[in-house]
Amino acid sequence: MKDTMHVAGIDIGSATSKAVILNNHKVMSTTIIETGPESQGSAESVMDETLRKSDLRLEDMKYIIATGYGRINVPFAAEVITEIACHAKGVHFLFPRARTILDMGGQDCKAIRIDDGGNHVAFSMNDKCAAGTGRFLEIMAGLLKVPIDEIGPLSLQATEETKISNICTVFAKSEVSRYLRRGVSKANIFGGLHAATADRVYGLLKRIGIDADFVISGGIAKNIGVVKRVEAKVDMHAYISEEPQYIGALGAALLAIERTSRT
Amino acid sequence: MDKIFAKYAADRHDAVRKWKQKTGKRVYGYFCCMTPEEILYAADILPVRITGTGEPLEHADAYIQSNACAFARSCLDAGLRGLYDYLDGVVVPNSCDIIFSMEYFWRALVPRPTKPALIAGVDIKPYVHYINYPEKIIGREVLPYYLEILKGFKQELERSLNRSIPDADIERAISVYNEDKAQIRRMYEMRRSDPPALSGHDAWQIVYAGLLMPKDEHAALLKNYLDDLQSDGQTAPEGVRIYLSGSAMDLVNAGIYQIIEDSGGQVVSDDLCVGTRAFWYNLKQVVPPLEAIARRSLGTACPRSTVTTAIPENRWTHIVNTTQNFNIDAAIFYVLKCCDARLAEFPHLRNKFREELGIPVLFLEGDYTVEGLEQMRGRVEAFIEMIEG
Amino acid sequence: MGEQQKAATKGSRKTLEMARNTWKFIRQDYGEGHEHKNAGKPVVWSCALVEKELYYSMGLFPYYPEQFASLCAVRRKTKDSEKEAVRFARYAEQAGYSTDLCGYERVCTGYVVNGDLSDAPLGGMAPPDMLVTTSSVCDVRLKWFEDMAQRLQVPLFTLDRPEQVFEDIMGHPKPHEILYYRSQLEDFLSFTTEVTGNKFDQDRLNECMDWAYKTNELRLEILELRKNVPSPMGSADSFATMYPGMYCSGTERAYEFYKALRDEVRAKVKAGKGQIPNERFRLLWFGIPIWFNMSIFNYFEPVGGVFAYEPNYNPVPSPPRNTADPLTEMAIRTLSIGTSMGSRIRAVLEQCTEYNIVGGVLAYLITCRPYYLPVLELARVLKKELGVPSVFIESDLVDERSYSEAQVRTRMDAFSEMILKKMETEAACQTG
Amino acid sequence: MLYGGIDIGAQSVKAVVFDGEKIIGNKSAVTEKEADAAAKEVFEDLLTDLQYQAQDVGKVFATGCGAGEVSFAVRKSSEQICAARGARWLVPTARTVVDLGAEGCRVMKLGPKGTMEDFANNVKCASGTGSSIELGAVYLKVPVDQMGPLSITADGVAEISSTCAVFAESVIISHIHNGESRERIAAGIHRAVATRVIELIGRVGLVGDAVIVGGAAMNSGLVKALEEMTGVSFRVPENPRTAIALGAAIQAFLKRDGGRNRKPFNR
Ligand SMILES: Nc1ncnc2c1ncn2[C@@H]1O[C@H](COP(=O)(O)OP(=O)(O)O)[C@@H](O)[C@H]1O
Ligand SMILES: Nc1ncnc2c1ncn2[C@@H]1O[C@H](COP(=O)(O)OP(=O)(O)O)[C@@H](O)[C@H]1O
Ligand code: SF4
Ligand code: SF4
Ligand code: SF4
Repeated sequence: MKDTMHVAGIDIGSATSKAVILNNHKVMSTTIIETGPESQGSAESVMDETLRKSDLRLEDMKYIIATGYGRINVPFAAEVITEIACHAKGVHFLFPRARTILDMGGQDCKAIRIDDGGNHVAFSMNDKCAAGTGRFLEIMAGLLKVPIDEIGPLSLQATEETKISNICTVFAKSEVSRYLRRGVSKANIFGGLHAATADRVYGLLKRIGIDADFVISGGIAKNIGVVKRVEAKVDMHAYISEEPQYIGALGAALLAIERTSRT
Repeated sequence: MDKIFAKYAADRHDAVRKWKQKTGKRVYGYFCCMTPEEILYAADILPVRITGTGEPLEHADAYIQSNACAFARSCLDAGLRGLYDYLDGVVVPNSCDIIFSMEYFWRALVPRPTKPALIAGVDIKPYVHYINYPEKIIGREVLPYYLEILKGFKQELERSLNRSIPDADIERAISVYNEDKAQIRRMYEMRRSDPPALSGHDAWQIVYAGLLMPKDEHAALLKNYLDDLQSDGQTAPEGVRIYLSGSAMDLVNAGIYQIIEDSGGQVVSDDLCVGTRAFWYNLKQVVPPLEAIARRSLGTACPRSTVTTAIPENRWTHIVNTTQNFNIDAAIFYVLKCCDARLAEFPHLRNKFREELGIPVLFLEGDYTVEGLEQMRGRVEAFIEMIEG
Repeated sequence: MGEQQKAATKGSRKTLEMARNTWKFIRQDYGEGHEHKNAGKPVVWSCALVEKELYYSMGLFPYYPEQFASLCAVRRKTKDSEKEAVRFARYAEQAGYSTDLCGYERVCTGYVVNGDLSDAPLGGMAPPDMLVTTSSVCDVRLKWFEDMAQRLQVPLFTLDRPEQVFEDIMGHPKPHEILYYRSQLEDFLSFTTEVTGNKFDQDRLNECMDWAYKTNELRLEILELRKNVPSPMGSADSFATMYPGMYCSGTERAYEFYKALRDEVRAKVKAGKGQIPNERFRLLWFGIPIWFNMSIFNYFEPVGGVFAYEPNYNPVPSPPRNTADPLTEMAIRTLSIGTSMGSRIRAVLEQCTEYNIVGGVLAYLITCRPYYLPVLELARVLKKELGVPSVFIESDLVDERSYSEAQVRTRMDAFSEMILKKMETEAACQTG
Repeated sequence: MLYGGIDIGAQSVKAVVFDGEKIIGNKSAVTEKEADAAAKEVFEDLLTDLQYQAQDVGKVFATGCGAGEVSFAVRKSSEQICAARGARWLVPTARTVVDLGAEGCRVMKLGPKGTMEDFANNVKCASGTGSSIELGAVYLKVPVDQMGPLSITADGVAEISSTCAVFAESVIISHIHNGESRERIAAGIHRAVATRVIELIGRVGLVGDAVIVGGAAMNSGLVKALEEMTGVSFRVPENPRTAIALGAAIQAFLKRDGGRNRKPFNR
């Protein structure tokens, strides 16, 4: 094997685009940007930025794998692989004993079971409704004018979780406004919203069966409010990496290494 | 007084456990009003209806798709959670596809408290008893066929209890059941007046409690209650007279009664299995007891039965009679999502209500949650206001 | 999920000559039914599970609304209009039928509600003189036919088929069950005489049952051949060729059709030819096909995956012929099939071993109870007992509005990645 | 004597004053206040505009999602009845009434004499309501009142297949990315909403003269989509947004002596 072998993984999600460059299993650089209206444009900018950070050029990349919901719009990728496989791979690399993964992003939420080789052996996904997704929480954060990274901690201060009875994002929005006007605290409202989200994802997890170790990945993993509530529901500690949003891109890059080492 | 019924229904599991402890007798669960309860009762068994909880599902989601009727899923979940661990047996009649599947789900997944007794691979003390109730209710061989089924059920029960169930005991059970039915019918009669003597919700609660407690006790309590009510001359609030038709009606779904009453309506009669369907048909005492039971269930106006017309004759006659006798102003159909048989017959039934009876109809598709019910409030209010003009 | 593309409606790539011939067969059938009707002879609309020999022996021409609905799932009125299935389903929904009801039901009911029976693909089903259905398998078909009979104002006959709870897919019906079912078969015959004037002729029935028996034998032989590796005939071919067996069983032409099909499959096996040149893994398809997107059956071919087995519409062994009492024979034949969830799940498990299945694609038909009820449990048992993983596809069977192409793709891609990886690891273990 | 009607919507509060024969005045406002306070504010503003005093008004009826909380209303009446009454008053031949608000879509069928015979409304899902259009407007970066004019000039339709109002976002974004014009996308949004509305219309059946009221009736693009897809023309009365409040005022007038009710609303 050569001493340097650069590969890249790129994850075009519905909310954010992420890229990771690896040199033999060592992370060279990472970037995260918001996914713009054009998946292809986002793919190019996130890649450029990541290359720039590690002073490399696209030609230096031995293999690039794209994943995420915009994966087909990455012209420079050699291969596309589903988010499910990439998250499985990425999580396995960071937490070799992980068996159950909850990956929550902007629009989708997936429960994945993996084996001891980091391969997914079962998975379930949310349906065609925005209820209880990352987008749902984002919209609510916007409505209550709380920065997205503060809603989780805030929700933990709830003295009583306000019951959110509407599953529809739009209806929940006005339900929340009504509570707000009635003087219910933002903490309690977020308590309720996070509980509702945790309930929905717990349903997905149950379908595949939950085994230790349990890992949460994707943007929502940064939301302590959801994490704590899901942990309580599954009655297990959830392992979370420092940068949970990169796991899909990392997994893609790891798979890229596998591809190149095979040939 | 009616608090007794409400209390019994609310603490049903405790109440039954206590009863079991006190009497030392067995308790069987069942799913549908087609269950030949009298046979169980004659064998010293307390038959109790299995219902759901309305609480979030804990286990059932892993085995049964969320499309299936939420009531049945909740029942299974309750079973999986051990809420029904006091049952010595479970009776599953073939009342709808989902209930039929409980034969498998309950048998394969719900932890059973009794041990199987295998002889040549056959469990002679089965925990789940399946009753292949015919869907056709008239036809040359329907009665003999069903009699065989009931005989088979009785034999299975005898084998697993290791005792015989003499006809005389079944006849006695039938008369206990008939007395209870007579009292319930009397209660329905008292709802014919305007305003009715008791509210729809109270009446439902009484019928519902009857599915959970020993029938002789229920009949006696009810008799006292109705006597008191008659002498008091109290009435329920006046309201638009509603006919309620729908799927399984347990503690969760029954919230619909309250919503109707809040909106200015009053349920005075119904087409429900926790309602008229359960008691309208008396058992004849002159024919052999199993035949009496068979004839009763074949005569019951149930939506899942068939006789080649969209609405079987007996069922339509029953509907016409009740709507007229009870002076119905309007009908509300509260059908659970994915309750296929009821959903499929609804449009035709609705047209008949409108065209032949001149009764306006409101359709509500329930999801077996309290929030879901709340979301119907606006429509119920609009509907009742529409009738008031 | 995210972006939801329009469902691409494609037919499957069929590998067998005979599969490509079925379309002609169907078209001819629809035409013949109309001729039959125009000649003043009786037409019956029947549920697909009723014994077809009854119709042929009584001079009735049968149409099958379920089959008609699947036809509507692939046809459009004009090039730019929506699918006929969607159009009809809309009519039904507007008449008050819930969107949660079986797509077959909504499509056919909408077609009837629409009023003009000829305003449909292939000129529609010829107007019926009677309707026949069975209580078996699902509640919907009972209510649906009752409802159509009322709307069309034609007589209906229902066969009440007791649901059979067996350990396995086959079992022994009890005497009273046989008597009950046989009595209904008799009643059916007199009902037909009453409606049409046609008389029952036992010899005629025996003749039809002979054909059916022989056809069934052929179909069993084909099933046996399909166990070969590489798979000579996959699920796409099987679904494409089920029409004569499902709907024309009891006729000579159905027999001829399967004879030719058997010969074709046999030749392929002899030549060692599979569905695709390099078969790597074999899949199970559980459920009724998603008729508007049959191309799903080719989805795994680029990575070497073939659908080798599907429990639907497949034959089971028949009891021996009993020419003295064909109705009893028929009752036994029908009642020997287990319809409970336990029976069905067991059967799939056994077949998966025989067909070397390594993965299951379970069509979670969101509106069809007999297929959505067992899927989770089937997946669990497959995994637990055979280590076979599964993936779910959510959709209605004919109403493409319920289908999300993008979502299905993501799932299927992840699934094939999973299987390939598993095979790779297993291969590594064996060599290593 | 004057009668008042208040309609507390999910988005805006509407008030109408009616004298039994004609509309004296109407007002609508988008407010963040609690239902009762908002109703008071709008109603008082309207009276001030009209130079009336509170005591000039007899009964006030309220309708809409916060109707139970309006302290100065003697009763509440359902949105369906009020929309039907209001629309029928504005268009005396109306037989089919569509009320499309921010979160609700209701379709009422009226008899020849104007009595409501049947109704249908959206349940649980906000796709097919005014909010869908608003969300779409955000992604297209146009004010919601421009959505209509924008879509009218479209040379075709960019289809929005997602059923979810929220997820339609990603479809819209991918359309933008694919170079679809904003006009065509706006037309697509209207079509998607109209499809849902037509489903509801289908449930009660489209008869006679069709009228559309509610805030979204001000959206010419939506009305056009409805007309194209049903082949029926929809009448849009003047001030469609306050038609439901008008209905409430008419209810107050009709029930001035208590009405035929068996039981007063107790909530
Ligand atoms: N700092 C944070 N705190 C809490 N939640 C966050 C944070 N950052 C992102 N999120 C959540 O993560 C979601 C986006 O996750 P991501 O994995 O980037 O989505 P996708 O892969 O679909 O693009 C957002 O919708 C938001 O709810
Ligand atoms: N000027 C306008 N032009 C077009 N549409 C509008 C305009 N203003 C509001 N709308 C539409 O009307 C909806 C609000 O309707 P409204 O009847 O006020 O709702 P509600 O009664 O639920 O508060 C909005 O969602 C928007 O789609
Ligand atoms: S309920 Fe709300 S969030 Fe769910 S699909 Fe409908 S609009 Fe979307
Ligand atoms: S409510 Fe309907 S679907 Fe559910 S168990 Fe009862 S009959 Fe079956
Ligand atoms: S519900 Fe399923 S089994 Fe029943 S008719 Fe429809 S497709 Fe067939």
